[in-house]
Amino acid sequence: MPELNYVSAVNAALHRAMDEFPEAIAFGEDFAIPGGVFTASKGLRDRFGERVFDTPISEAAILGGAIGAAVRGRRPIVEIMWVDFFLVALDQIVNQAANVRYVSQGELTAPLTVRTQQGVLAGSCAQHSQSLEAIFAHVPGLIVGLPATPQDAYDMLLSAIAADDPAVVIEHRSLYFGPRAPVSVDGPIEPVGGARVRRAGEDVTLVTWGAMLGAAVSAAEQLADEGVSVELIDARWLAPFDTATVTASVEKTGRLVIAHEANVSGGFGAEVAARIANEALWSLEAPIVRVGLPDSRIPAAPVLQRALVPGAEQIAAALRETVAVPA
Amino acid sequence: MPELNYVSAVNAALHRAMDEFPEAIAFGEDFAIPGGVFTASKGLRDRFGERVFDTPISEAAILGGAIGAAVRGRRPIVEIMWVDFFLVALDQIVNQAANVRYVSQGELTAPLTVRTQQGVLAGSCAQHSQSLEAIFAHVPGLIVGLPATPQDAYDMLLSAIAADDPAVVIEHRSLYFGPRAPVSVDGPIEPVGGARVRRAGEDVTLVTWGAMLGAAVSAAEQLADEGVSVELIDARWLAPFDTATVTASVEKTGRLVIAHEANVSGGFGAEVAARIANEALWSLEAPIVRVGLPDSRIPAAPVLQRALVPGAEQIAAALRETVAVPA
Amino acid sequence: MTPTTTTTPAAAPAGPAGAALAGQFAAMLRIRRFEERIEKMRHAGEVIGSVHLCIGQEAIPVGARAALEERDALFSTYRGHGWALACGVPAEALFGELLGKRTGVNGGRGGSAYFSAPSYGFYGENSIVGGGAPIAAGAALAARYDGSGAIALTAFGEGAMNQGSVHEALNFAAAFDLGVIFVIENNRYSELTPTKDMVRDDELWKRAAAYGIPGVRVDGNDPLAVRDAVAEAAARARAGEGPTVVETMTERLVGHYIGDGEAYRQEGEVAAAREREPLVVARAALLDGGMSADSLEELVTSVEAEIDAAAAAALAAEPADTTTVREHLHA
Amino acid sequence: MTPTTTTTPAAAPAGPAGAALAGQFAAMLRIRRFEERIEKMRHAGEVIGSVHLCIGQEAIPVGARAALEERDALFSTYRGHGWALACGVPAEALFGELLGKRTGVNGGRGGSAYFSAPSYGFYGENSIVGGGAPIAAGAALAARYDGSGAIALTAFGEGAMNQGSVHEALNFAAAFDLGVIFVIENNRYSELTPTKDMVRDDELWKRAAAYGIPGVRVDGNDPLAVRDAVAEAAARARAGEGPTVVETMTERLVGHYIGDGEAYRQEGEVAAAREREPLVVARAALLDGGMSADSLEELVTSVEAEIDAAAAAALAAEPADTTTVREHLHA
Ligand SMILES: Cc1ncc(C[n+]2csc(CCOP(=O)(O)OP(=O)(O)O)c2C)c(N)n1
Ligand SMILES: Cc1ncc(C[n+]2csc(CCOP(=O)(O)OP(=O)(O)O)c2C)c(N)n1
Ligand SMILES: [Mg+2]
Ligand SMILES: [Mg+2]
Repeated sequence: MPELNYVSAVNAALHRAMDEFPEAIAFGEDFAIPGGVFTASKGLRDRFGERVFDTPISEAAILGGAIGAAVRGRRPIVEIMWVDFFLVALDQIVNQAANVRYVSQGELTAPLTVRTQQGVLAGSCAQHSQSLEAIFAHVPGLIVGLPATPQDAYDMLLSAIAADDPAVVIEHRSLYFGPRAPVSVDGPIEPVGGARVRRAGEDVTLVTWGAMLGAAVSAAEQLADEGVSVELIDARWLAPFDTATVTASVEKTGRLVIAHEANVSGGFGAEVAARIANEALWSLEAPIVRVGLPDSRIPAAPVLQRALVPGAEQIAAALRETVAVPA
Repeated sequence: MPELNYVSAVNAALHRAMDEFPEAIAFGEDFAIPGGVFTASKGLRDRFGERVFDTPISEAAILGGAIGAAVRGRRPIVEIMWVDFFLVALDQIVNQAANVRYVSQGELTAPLTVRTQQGVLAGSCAQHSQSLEAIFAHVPGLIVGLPATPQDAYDMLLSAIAADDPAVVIEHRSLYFGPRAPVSVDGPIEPVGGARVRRAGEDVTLVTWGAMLGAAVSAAEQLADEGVSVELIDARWLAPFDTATVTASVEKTGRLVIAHEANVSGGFGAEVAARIANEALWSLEAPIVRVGLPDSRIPAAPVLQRALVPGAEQIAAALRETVAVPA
Repeated sequence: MTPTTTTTPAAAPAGPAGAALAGQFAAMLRIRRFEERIEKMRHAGEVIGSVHLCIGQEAIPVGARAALEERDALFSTYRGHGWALACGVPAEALFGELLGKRTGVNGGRGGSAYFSAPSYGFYGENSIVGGGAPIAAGAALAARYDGSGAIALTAFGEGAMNQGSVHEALNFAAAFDLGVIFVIENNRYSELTPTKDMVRDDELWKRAAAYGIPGVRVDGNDPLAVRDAVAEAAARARAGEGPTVVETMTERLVGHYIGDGEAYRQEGEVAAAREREPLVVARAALLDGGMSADSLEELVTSVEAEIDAAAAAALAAEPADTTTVREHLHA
Repeated sequence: MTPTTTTTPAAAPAGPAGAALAGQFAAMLRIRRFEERIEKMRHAGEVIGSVHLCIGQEAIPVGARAALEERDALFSTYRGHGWALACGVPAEALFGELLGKRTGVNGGRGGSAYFSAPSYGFYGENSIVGGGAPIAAGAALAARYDGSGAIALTAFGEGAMNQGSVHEALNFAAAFDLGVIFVIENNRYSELTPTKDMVRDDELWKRAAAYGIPGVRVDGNDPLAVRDAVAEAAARARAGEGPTVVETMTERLVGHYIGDGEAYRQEGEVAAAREREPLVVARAALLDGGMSADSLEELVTSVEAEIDAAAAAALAAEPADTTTVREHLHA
């Protein structure tokens, strides 16, 4: 098993996808010859030639181009460099791609994958810092995933590409150059969907996804030191969302904390809370607590960002608050 | 008090705003000379001349134009004809308008209002039918309101216009030509925010907004006939959201149903559920139930739409299910 | 692929141009009668929702489609019934779609403004102004890789030229020599607003130069002129020489949508337009060219019979299937 | 408003052009030294996050701002430090912003790529490519109503010309004769990609014709040429004659952002560019024009002293205030 960091795992998945799917094509801004501003697409152009190309700074053309190519038999893999930039062309994924299969009763399909990345990194400005997964997860017809580990960066991207529907895979800049880990690169491509219990526990369920997984692991470890056993679930996919795994866990622990980097209000954490408040209300022994960016715009100065963006500390505090509620 | 239908109330509010705010300007597609495709802006051009004008089919220019005019002292009121069309230019409201005040520490402000309308109307196609309020309500810095009555169409629009921050007021086509009602048109302009208890009740809380209010009223009436007393809350504003009114009601009734036309998953109903599952969990005597469009794209044929779009019947069923849970 | 019509002109004027014109007259008439019937159905409450008719603009789809091949992919706007018919989509399946019938091309899911029929090369309407342009560029991109030799055509109104997505599609296609034809259906109005007031220079074909590609303006009421311009663009596209802008000048004889009060019209505007509309012009040319009034009448009757039959069959069909309404969201 | 600088050239070459050039040299140098210091601060970890320097492009903001007035509104991209300095924003407040200090123009909220300083007419950077163009058109729109006689200027890279919002802004401004100047800073690259490969015709000024407005291409390394072109556009804008496209040809001497490996450069490309960059050219012209080497040195020294002092003051300032981080979300 090769040892890969997150971005190399993305790169390996792209290479494999181009290799295994002859109908795959791949494009985006600075994607081909430069190999991507984060090196995610390095080497693809050399290896796959014209199937990989750079585009103008035209997100509507990139996404629309992917849709048109997809309905005509290609399997496009495109990059929107930052999730914030998606907003100049959201029409193409929401009004166009998501409707293709449904409206045509399956006569047309749009098997395309959009890779993007999001979140706060020290010094990133308000227009390059948002976490917008909730917007995509509110659009029926889309597949939405947020890989948190090198293995998932590899596996989930391949699952998304192999799926015959439009998929948005949201990476996080802060993960790209994280530690290397052994990544299994020759397993079968799994279908999309399915959460992972990253740590089994008994006292409280912690649901998270994407870059917040690292902070969640630290928080769970802190709580373990304090004698609290946290069941940590990495949701991985928001659409389809694996409600069953969360429900089963809450039925066991009776307590639920949800953590994400996105703003709290209207974040997908609300959806998780709402499902549990419907499906597992009687199991709850404490109020459901959400941890996320407080409803604010995002400042650039790192010191200000640290005062806003939640991390292990905030999650640990939420877990403590939750387990402190008497049963 | 004049008797106005919903769209005439919008029109009256626009006239008053142009009158009272000399810095107000108003524009949009087919907005000025034609008076709006739904007559909402009728007569403005004649009365206010060049302060009211038609634009090219350029949503980014409309929204960006509003922002630029706003930071330079105007109070623009613009129309995005359908909420679906917002998606070609969402950047301007999310990445641009919402950041103006925060990033500049209040040195710049963007007192602009975007009127739009949404939802399913018999025969409307998938690209003209979505309910997207949850997207806007997930964007800190925006004011988001959905008036449900002629009085609110008037009052809330004026509140939004008077507010010194970017506001999105989402109307619903199905309400425009509804029944006339007496509308008080000379009251003071209220600040934004605040839910309304449309019907006091004891047994179950029903929270809704926008066009779903009509169905909610019918459902509440049905339930009243069945001996169940429904407290019906029209949220009116999603940002700022009046959590206190909902919490107080649930503390009284112990039961909560939330109804909206938007897709269930990731809809703003999730946010309401999540807040209650945090703030009023111990008051809950039944699982929180959400009623909304099942997660689907939207077909055009009315018979298919009726099979998907929830109405009084679905709400009544949810209320019954909720009150049937033994205390 | 020639425009599909069940009616083969009985006695067209002599020569290939005469035969072509007779065929195109029939194809245009078929669209006209279809649209007129839809208008009736809308007023009768059989068709429900917003409907955008292409009455007066029929020469564009008919002429353009005549210059394409079966393998090509076509993308239109919400004003797309004529484009679908020109592609050969059976009138009955189209009536069915607008009537919300199970037999509709999309089983009633698309409706008047957002249906597709890809087996006829009709990749669909689009109800977002400009939304189809980049998608058509993508279809042309696909042809790069599949060896099909196919090209794509996208039609949109002149008002759409002010939409960002159209600009991006034009540049994208130009930069990469994509085989896509951008047909502007210039009917002078963006809904209820004269487009000339929304641009400085209303010769929109000239914008092609901004992208370094050829642009041309033709009489959009003359199917042969449209056909020839599109044929030239198609040859270029198929030769790998990239996109072309074809601006076709026409007039919409009816409202933007059914129910439009048309307050924006000048006095006498529509009456004047009715004198130069494609069916009037083609009919005169056919008679001038020697086609007998009887043959023409026969042609008309046969088209009308076809449309009548299609409408009747569609009206009699089962309504859309509500039991499967949740299907096909995902693979 | 002339470019603000605390240094008044001691002994500039004779004549108004000579004096102007000396002033502009000083203004450009001030930007250069600012950027160089920022680069050091970034490498030292004092400035954190993505930074886009305008080294090599200084003649554009300096020349353009010289043609505007204090009442005008200016909008730039993330590559905006030079624009802000040209508007007169004090270097200290700008250093402070990039260093995340309380004294920064936005108290550290904007950062390198998204700050504003409206009291200096600098309505802000924009980190969304093309995002500022419609906003600038809106600022020009405001001037319609307020009797200020103000105009607006928006600068963006040549790559932004392929973004839909820029197209919409150009047409919107053209259709309504808005007083806005669209300055293309053409440094030939869209980040890491040569823009010539992303368009068919890389003479982007020609796209102005698509909107029926004047377009011009000038040497973007010559502040006086930029000033003159912008002055002409400004006169037109102020006279109610609408927008102009001014394409300024330049070269970025450094990476797209600090840390860019610049693998896309041709052999010798940057070295050649360094021979014709604005400071080199202006310095030679000043010496040619009779300015003494000593006077020039004095000028340089005084600019450097100003930048040193500003940097030192900014470094010594208090960090951004975390206690107010939730403030100013709403009125
Ligand atoms: C992005 C977007 N904005 C606005 C609309 C509303 N709208 C529908 S048709 C239309 C006018 C289009 O004019 P034109 O492009 O000339 O086409 P025509 O209808 O004349 O064929 C408008 C503004 C839309 N559907 N999509
Ligand atoms: C809408 C959008 N797409 C992509 C980006 C990423 N991006 C930032 S700068 C840039 C290149 C811009 O090139 P150009 O317009 O020539 O300006 P330059 O950086 O050369 O000054 C890109 C693609 C962005 N910020 N916004
Ligand atoms: Mg038109
Ligand atoms: Mg550039």
